[in-house]
Amino acid sequence: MRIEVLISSAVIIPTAPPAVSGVGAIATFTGTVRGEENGHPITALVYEAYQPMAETVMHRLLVELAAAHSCHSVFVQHRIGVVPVGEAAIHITVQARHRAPAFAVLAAFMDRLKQDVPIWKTDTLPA
Amino acid sequence: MRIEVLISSAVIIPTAPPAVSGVGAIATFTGTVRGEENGHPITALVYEAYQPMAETVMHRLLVELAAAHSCHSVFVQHRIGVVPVGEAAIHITVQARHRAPAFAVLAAFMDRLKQDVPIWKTDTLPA
Amino acid sequence: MTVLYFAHARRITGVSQEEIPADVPLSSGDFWEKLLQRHPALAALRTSSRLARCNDFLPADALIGPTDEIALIPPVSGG
Amino acid sequence: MTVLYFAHARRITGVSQEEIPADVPLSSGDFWEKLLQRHPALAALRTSSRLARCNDFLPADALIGPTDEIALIPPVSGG
Repeated sequence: MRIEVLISSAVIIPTAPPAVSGVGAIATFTGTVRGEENGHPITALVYEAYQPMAETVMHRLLVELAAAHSCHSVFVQHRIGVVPVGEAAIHITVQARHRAPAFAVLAAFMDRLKQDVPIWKTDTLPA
Repeated sequence: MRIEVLISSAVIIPTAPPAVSGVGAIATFTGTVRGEENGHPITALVYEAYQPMAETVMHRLLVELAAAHSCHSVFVQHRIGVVPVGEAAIHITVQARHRAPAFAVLAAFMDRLKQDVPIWKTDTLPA
Repeated sequence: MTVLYFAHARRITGVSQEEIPADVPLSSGDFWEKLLQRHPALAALRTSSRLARCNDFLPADALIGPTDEIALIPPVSGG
Repeated sequence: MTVLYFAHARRITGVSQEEIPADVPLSSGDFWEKLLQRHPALAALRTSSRLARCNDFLPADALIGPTDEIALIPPVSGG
């Protein structure tokens, strides 16, 4: 099992994970900044992280989820700082033997991220 | 709503869909050929499609699913002919406002694909 | 009527399509009887396969006209 | 003890971290009392926020030692 977590202010460039023997399913999720927040047009969101804890919590969570669903690897990138509209705030790639566990890890991770990972949208830049 | 379906013997190169206003979630699934089939090592699978019907059925199915789950777009590529181990047989990208409908369409489409779309693994090339 | 064979069905019949003469519309059951007279080994696929016309699966009660193009769809395995 | 403030909590306190003197271990409740004496406006976050130490959320019954580094974690909104 391979878990990688990266929190950075750099633009997220989704890259295909290295091919792993036995993997038949690759599921990804990209969360992008929409042009409005709470009904108001915006040009960007600003994200802040308690970085060491966010990385640790995500890593622990992914180890738990990947083991429970027998996934081969999970790669997570979360951007912080200013993220302009249309750009990715988060990108996740899950590799598994079959699609059902890959989908399960993706959905469960996103749910838990939004409960337990210390990352915040702290501001919006209005349009 | 934008639906695109492509069945081709060309190598699948996943490309990011064009950014669409209001999209906050992009979910993808890639099904790759594993190095074994029914327990025997292989180097490739061979896929065959009843192409006009497969395209029609996929398109109809996606219109139905995208409408039911309010998704903005779905792009599907399915490769036919010889698909070597590690390469993609199918790639799907769903764009939606939020992640739950994107995940729902992805999972439902794959389930229906494996029931109702006239595409077949017709052969395996042994290792 | 024209019949299209795919995948395992094509391997059984040895052809990807053929003409089957018919003067009157046939029920699915009668259509299958004609197929099995020509290709008895298709019996192995009968319960698992579906018929399609105009890019859609045929309802069980559909009649098949003499000039229809019918595809025999064995269990699919895409993705 | 050192306290770290993030997001809305930092906007309320105006600082990202500060030292709070304590001679003995404190319960979470006592710790919050100390925070609220300094920053009464943090009361708005009290029920929704959690405390963390060593990159993990604190159990409700944990004691906070005089040299601990404690992070105040307001409701998260990543992704």
